[in-house]
Amino acid sequence: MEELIQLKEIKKYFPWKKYKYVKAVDGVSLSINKRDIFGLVGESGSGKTTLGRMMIHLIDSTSGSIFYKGKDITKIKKLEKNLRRNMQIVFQDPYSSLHPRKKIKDIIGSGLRTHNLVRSEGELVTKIEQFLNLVGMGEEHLYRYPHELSGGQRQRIAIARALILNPEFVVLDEPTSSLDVSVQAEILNLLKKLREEFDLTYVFITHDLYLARIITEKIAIMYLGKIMEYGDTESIFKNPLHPYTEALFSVIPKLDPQKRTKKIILKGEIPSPFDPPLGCRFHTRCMKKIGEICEKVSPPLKEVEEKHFVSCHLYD
Amino acid sequence: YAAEKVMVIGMNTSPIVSLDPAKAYEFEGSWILDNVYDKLVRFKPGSASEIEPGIAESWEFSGNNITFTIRDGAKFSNGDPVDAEAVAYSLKRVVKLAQAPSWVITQFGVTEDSIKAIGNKVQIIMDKAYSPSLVLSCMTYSVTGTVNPKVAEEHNVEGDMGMAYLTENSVGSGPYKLVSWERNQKLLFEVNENYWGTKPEIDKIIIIDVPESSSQLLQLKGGTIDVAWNLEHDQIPDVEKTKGVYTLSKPQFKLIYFGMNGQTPPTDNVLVRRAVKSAIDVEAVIKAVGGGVTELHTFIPKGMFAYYDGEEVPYNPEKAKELLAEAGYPNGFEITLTVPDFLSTEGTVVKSYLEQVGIKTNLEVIAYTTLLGKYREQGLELVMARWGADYADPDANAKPFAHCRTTSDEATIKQLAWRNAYANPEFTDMVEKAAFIQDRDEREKVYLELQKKWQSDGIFKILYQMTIQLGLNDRVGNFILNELTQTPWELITLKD
Amino acid sequence: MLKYVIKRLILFVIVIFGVVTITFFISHVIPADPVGAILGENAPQELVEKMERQLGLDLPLGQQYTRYLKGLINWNFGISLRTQKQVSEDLRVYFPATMELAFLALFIAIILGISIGVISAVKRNQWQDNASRVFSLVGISMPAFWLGLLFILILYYHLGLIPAGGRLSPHISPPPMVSGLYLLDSLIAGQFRTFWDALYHLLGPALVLGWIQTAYICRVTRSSMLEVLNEEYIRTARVKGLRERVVIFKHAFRNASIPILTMIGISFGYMLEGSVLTETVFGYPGLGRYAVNSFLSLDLNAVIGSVTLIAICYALSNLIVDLLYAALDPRIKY
Amino acid sequence: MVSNLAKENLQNWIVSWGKRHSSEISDFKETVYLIKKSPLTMVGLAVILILIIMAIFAPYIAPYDPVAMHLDNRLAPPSKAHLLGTDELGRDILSRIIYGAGVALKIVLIVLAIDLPLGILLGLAAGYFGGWIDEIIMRIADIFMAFPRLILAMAIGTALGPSLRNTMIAIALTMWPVYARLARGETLSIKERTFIEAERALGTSNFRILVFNILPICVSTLIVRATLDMGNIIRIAAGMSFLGLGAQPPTPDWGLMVSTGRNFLINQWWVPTFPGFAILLAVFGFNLLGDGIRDISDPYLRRGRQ
Amino acid sequence: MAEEILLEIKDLRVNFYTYRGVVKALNGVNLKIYEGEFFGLVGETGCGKSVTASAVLNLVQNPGKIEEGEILFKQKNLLKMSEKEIREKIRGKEITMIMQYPIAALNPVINNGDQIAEALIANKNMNESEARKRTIELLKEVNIPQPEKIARQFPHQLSGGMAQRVMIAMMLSTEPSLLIADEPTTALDVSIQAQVLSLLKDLISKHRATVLLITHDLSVVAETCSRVGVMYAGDMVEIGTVDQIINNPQHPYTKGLIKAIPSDRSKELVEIRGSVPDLVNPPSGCRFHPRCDYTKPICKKEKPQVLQVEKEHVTACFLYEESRNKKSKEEYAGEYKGGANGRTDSA
Ligand SMILES: Nc1ncnc2c1ncn2[C@@H]1O[C@H](COP(=O)(O)OP(=O)(O)OP(=O)(O)O)[C@@H](O)[C@H]1O
Ligand SMILES: Nc1ncnc2c1ncn2[C@@H]1O[C@H](COP(=O)(O)OP(=O)(O)OP(=O)(O)O)[C@@H](O)[C@H]1O
Ligand SMILES: [Mg+2]
Ligand SMILES: [Mg+2]
Repeated sequence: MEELIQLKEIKKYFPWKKYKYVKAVDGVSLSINKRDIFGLVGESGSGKTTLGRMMIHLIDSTSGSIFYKGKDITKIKKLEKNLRRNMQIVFQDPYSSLHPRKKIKDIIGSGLRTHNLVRSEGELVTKIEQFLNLVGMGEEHLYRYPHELSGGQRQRIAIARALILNPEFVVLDEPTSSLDVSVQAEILNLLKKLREEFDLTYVFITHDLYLARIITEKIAIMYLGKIMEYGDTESIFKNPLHPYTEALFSVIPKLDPQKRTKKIILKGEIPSPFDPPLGCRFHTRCMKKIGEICEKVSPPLKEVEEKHFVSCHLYD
Repeated sequence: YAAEKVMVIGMNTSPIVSLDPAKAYEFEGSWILDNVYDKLVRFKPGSASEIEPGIAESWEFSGNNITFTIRDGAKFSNGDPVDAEAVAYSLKRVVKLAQAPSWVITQFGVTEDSIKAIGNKVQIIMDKAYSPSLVLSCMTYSVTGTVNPKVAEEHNVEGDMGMAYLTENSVGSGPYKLVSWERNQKLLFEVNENYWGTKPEIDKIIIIDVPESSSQLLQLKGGTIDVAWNLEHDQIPDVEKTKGVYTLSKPQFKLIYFGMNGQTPPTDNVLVRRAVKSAIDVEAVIKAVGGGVTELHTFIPKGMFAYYDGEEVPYNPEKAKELLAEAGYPNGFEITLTVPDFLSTEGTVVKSYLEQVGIKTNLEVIAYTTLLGKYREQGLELVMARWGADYADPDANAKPFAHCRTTSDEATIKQLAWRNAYANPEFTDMVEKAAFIQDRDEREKVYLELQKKWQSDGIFKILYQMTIQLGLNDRVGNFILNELTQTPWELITLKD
Repeated sequence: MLKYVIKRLILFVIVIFGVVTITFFISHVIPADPVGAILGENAPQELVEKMERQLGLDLPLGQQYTRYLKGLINWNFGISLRTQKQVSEDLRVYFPATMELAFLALFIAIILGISIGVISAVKRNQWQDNASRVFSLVGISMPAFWLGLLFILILYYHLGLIPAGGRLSPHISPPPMVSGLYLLDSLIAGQFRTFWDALYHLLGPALVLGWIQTAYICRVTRSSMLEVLNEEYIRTARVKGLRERVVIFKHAFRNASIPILTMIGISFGYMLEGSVLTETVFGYPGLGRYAVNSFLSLDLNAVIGSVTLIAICYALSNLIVDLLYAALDPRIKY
Repeated sequence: MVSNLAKENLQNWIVSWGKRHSSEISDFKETVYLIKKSPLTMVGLAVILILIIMAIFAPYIAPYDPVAMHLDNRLAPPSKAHLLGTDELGRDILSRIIYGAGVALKIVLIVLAIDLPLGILLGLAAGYFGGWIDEIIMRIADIFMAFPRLILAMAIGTALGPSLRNTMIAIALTMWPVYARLARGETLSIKERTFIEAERALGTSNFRILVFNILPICVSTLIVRATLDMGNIIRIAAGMSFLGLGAQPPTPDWGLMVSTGRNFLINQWWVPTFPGFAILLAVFGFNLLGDGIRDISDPYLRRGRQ
Repeated sequence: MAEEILLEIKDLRVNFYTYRGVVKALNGVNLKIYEGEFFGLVGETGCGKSVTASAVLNLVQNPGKIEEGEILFKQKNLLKMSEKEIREKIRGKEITMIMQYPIAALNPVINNGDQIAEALIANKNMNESEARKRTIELLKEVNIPQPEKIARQFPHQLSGGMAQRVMIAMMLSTEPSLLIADEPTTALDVSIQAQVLSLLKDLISKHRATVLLITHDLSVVAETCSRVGVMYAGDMVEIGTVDQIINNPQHPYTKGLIKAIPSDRSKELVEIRGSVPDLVNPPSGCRFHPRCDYTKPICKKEKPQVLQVEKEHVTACFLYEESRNKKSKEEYAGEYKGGANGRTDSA
């Protein structure tokens, strides 16, 4: 399988007051193959969005490199148009990601205009209509404002906006987390359909493990800017190795009583990203902490099973 | 414990800068100072021509000398005697400090050395033999008020001869003394127990600051004040209707004039000037301000010596149009008329009359200060302003209105004619000559001739002579005013 | 916190410096003749020029400016042409008068504005709301000078409820100067009659100014109360079974108070502005009138002095408000 | 037939226009509904409409020439011939008030025509570029804000000389910081919003983001604010005229009318009172309307469609 | 479980009068909650869950109005009580509520301790120092470390989980008979959500309170509640025990909801087509009919009656009515089983 994007020890520190940083992403390495749906899972503040934004070069990374088709894009100040077009993003909240005073036509059409992909207004409208249909909406929405649409419809617009540029790589940042379950299914099905149609590569960011399970092929589980576990989705689900993953699995509410296992309730809160714990990031809440080593040494990401990496001293 | 008699006057006191006689130069300030400091001579109550003794008992002219004999036994309010030394000191002080009103004395060529105290006499030596009536008129001006040399020297700061102190304090020999002055609030005067003349009836006079005339009227009617100092003409009927108050009005030696620039076209053309003058209906102007003022066509106010009551260029719009055509402006022209804020009504009327004969007029109403700034730089096209005689002699107005030998910076007198850039050597000669003519009739003749010529060729048109309009409470009596806005406070009566 | 205060103070100085500079240059480009105006229309030219030299008005503008700044550091604005006194000395007299007026007016405005605003918000869209909005908007809409004239006509002349103007009755002399505030000074001196008289004279102008400010404060109170009343924590308070009065004053009002406080700060500035017109109409000897008269007679030193002082007050009130925020809202950190 | 074809074209065009703008139409309807629901806003709107009508049709409505003097009919009390009486030059006060509406509106419009673009330009620049540009613009704004408005307007008015034009310049100079600040704040907050980031992801240039994405929001916020300020502008202009720093006679300016009429307050009360009322009403109307528009434009109050 | 009815809502109708017209938010809602139970209320956004909760406390916000219906709490109709009575007897004493966004629901300018103490003072006649002491105990009870310190802090200094605990402490402090929890954990992270839910469960059993848990997550309900009500667009479409609802849903909407929950890779996610109706112009008859796969002519005309399926299990659907009339229950059971089997496969 062809590798599309590769991250090497990528970091992002946001400056925060003087001499202080938010270590949003703190050394992440992974690679994503073409046509993959790659899941990025983690609780709020774990750095998923930040990582996603770096992957498509919306923000610069503090250090590390990102190879896109073998080319290091972290070295480029301004992406050439072609590359920009190839990497798109769908944001978490469809209520804030659409310009409130622009019509749907202009929202979707903006990219087309920037990249001179259409020659005339007529062509623009035709193209937009085509994509509206593609995401399951009618032409009648062309001249509407976002506030006239429901959340699900807005998310479709956001998807159309990203896809109309014909990208290769799309970051989906929790595309359904602010939607109802019934709508969520709708959007997920749409995304799946579009992938088939356009041969896309997705990074699917979510905090919902179950969602990740049904949609992704590979996942990385993040905690405080670091990857805890990373590998094929099924293998991780069948056999979560990291205590954090294990706990997460156990606490997700399940509809089916048969699937319920004993809940592992983690103690305490997620530490602040200003000064994350030394050693293993998770040691403050870990129920399987083995000793001082967890507090002192940051465990490396190791391939414990085939294509299943874990960062935990349990497997030293 | 007899009740004190207190009279309250409402007045816009903001123009008053200083109550030092050597410095005060506004009507309000002079009006007050006349009653705080004694002058050598003064006008008889209500008159602006008959001189009576002041702190000087008698006087004598000989050539270019005058000698005043100082009254015996007069005392300052603090008990110090008033002697010739004090009088001479005061006059020298005026010359030395050289403040705004000092020219009233120094125009006669008086220097510090030419003022001498000899025994109980004060001798003043002038550079020429001026007409005595002119000189005596000037001596009635408040600038000659006698200050207490001891006090002035006690408060001498950097050679100011007590000027800073005397700004808000008084040690004079007049009927009243200044007790306190809170600026923009009130001035409080009390009787000077040591006054040599008529014992004043009122114990305290308070002047409170009421800037708006409508407020003055309200407060007069409401009984807060006994005298409303400056009412508008349109308010007079109301006062007359109201029980318990009455009005007092007196034409003043103050006038409102209209001037043109004598150097910039088109008003450098005498025909245009005549046209403009005949286009203005002064009767309309008078009507517009509500009447109550005196019609006047010349720079010598009614009631003053050598007054001419003719009008060489009367209102005649047809004539005005003809003249314009003759001067080459059949369709009129465009020009700016600058007036101070207090003349905006008059300005509006004049503008409308000028436009009736085809002169497009841009009216510019600005603060008086700003106007004066441009005016002094000869920068106005058409102007309206007021002028008040400082002393009751034709010379006081002839000089500013007619004396200008050159419009350049070298001019000796840079007064109204100069400011309007109009030099007329003939007028100038006549003004200079008249000042020295000792014979009254002959002098009058020169002035009459000057006025006629001035009316037909000059750059000015007089709009009217101002009248002061007071409102008084019935309990106030014997409030006397002359044309120079002088009131002997000691004569005012007050009923309980 | 300290750092914030220092930063604000530096800003404050920059602003004042800018104000002084702008005022200086604006007032010195006016094509006018202040000296001539002071000396009167009859004054001879030589005298005018002599005085201009004395005052340094003939120097190049730059030189005048530096001279000016030097004086300013010692709070020395030079001599007022109009009063012939040190401008700073004049300000010492007029400033307390205006402060007295402004504080009384502010007091009226705060009491009225807040209570009307709260009622209006609580009774949104009911008649109480409409009535109080009309009342407050009439206040905002009324030109101060006109309102002043009407007050004098009706309240003084027809009803005799307020004096016609001034700061004290003619026959009462001011208390010995301590602070310059008659209300305070008369109490210090134990002259209660003077106190009442001064208060009585403040009534008219304070009501005029107060009404206008009431409007601003009421408007802000209403809208921020409306906003706060829709907040989740207000529901929480109600769910807790607290009494409505407690909900509104303890829970809603404190949260609404920050914009209100800002408005009060700004109001204070507007007040100085309103005092220009009000003091003129009421003949009240305050800073506003001093400023107007200085403008009209182009008494440059006095103009700059009064404008600088007003701007300082204005900036100071904003500074104080900013610092007060911290006390009211624990979320604000410096 | 040609005309038939044209008619059809027109019809088509109207239909398609209606379709393209259905959102605007429904927004407009919604706005109308909201205005109708608020009686005070209706009153404000009515006052402003009357004002506008007076301004435009003054020559047809006004019974007399506003500057024609009739010195024999000075200070006539209100009567059938002169509904609001005459002033000190015998001019009809009603006619002057009607013409005055035009003067007042002109001041408002010109001041805003200067300040809105200026405020937006400076505010956008400060907010978007930040750094020293922001610092400089905002410090200057702070300095201008530190002057109470009327005082600064007075200073500028005095410096430039009194005239209507200079009044407008003076007021404009005192008001721009408000708009610049507002635009800056708006820009700062919009800049960080997701939809701007979304634009960036599309590769849209900074300039286009500024002009097509940030500007429209700033403009609408500023316009709402401007409606609130319209009343203020009239009031300040009137204050300046009152102090003799504004319009020049014989301009039928309301402030000037009160100013020259104030000596007649007691005996000829109609002279200053009616123009004063005109100011009150106009400012009141603008304030009501401004409050109403603010309420309506407040997404918070407008919500219902979540 | 005592089978005593604590709260009964009968035919509750609430309208919001907005510029767009009347939002018919609740369209005759019926509901019974037994003493001591954990009742879950689920439904999509905007279906009226929160409005129902507000109505119980008589806190429906402007421009909303309770048009008709009865809310019987301990046999007394709350809607007949005066505002004062409700405030003094019900709110904060008998019924309290936990809100969705804990940080927004706490007053930012009052410190955490005072907010709790205030409730104690108002409802429990405690004096200040007693209240303060009790506050600390309560904070300990909700597992807050360093309670004294937290009491002195302000809400913005808390994390979401902590804030929700403070909220819980506050709302349980007065030992209410009924605790309404309006999406208490939706805003929290998964691991924190679990903490809070388990805490809530413990405390409630300790305090013997009855709980009305509102959520849009059926899984949460399945794990925590004993009975569930499913709402759709202002209607209560189905009520039953958790087991009945999950294993034997009768209403097409409930079925759809269950199928839409992601659980399994191999299974296609089933969506409910269409979108939530606008409640200004709600669909006629059964409000779900435009999105229903089994729509019949009658669905468009009449509002379906509430029908008893089993003990405790009711639904409002013509489909069920019909099927019951046919008495051919197996058909539906079969359909369900198919689904259930599919799910169990991959576990
Ligand atoms: N522009 C920024 N400036 C400063 N800190 C930031 C910025 N963006 C993100 N952070 C911080 O970086 C950390 C990671 O944020 P990020 O948005 O990537 O998390 P996330 O995993 O996407 O969380 P969520 O599930 O809430 O979306 C957080 O602590 C956040 O506060
Ligand atoms: N203040 C209000 N004004 C107008 N309509 C309102 C208001 N509050 C609620 N509604 C309407 O009432 C209906 C029910 O709202 P409610 O808040 O009960 O939904 P919900 O089920 O709690 O949704 P969510 O899951 O989003 O909290 C919605 O359609 C909403 O539009
Ligand atoms: Mg995120
Ligand atoms: Mg809700």
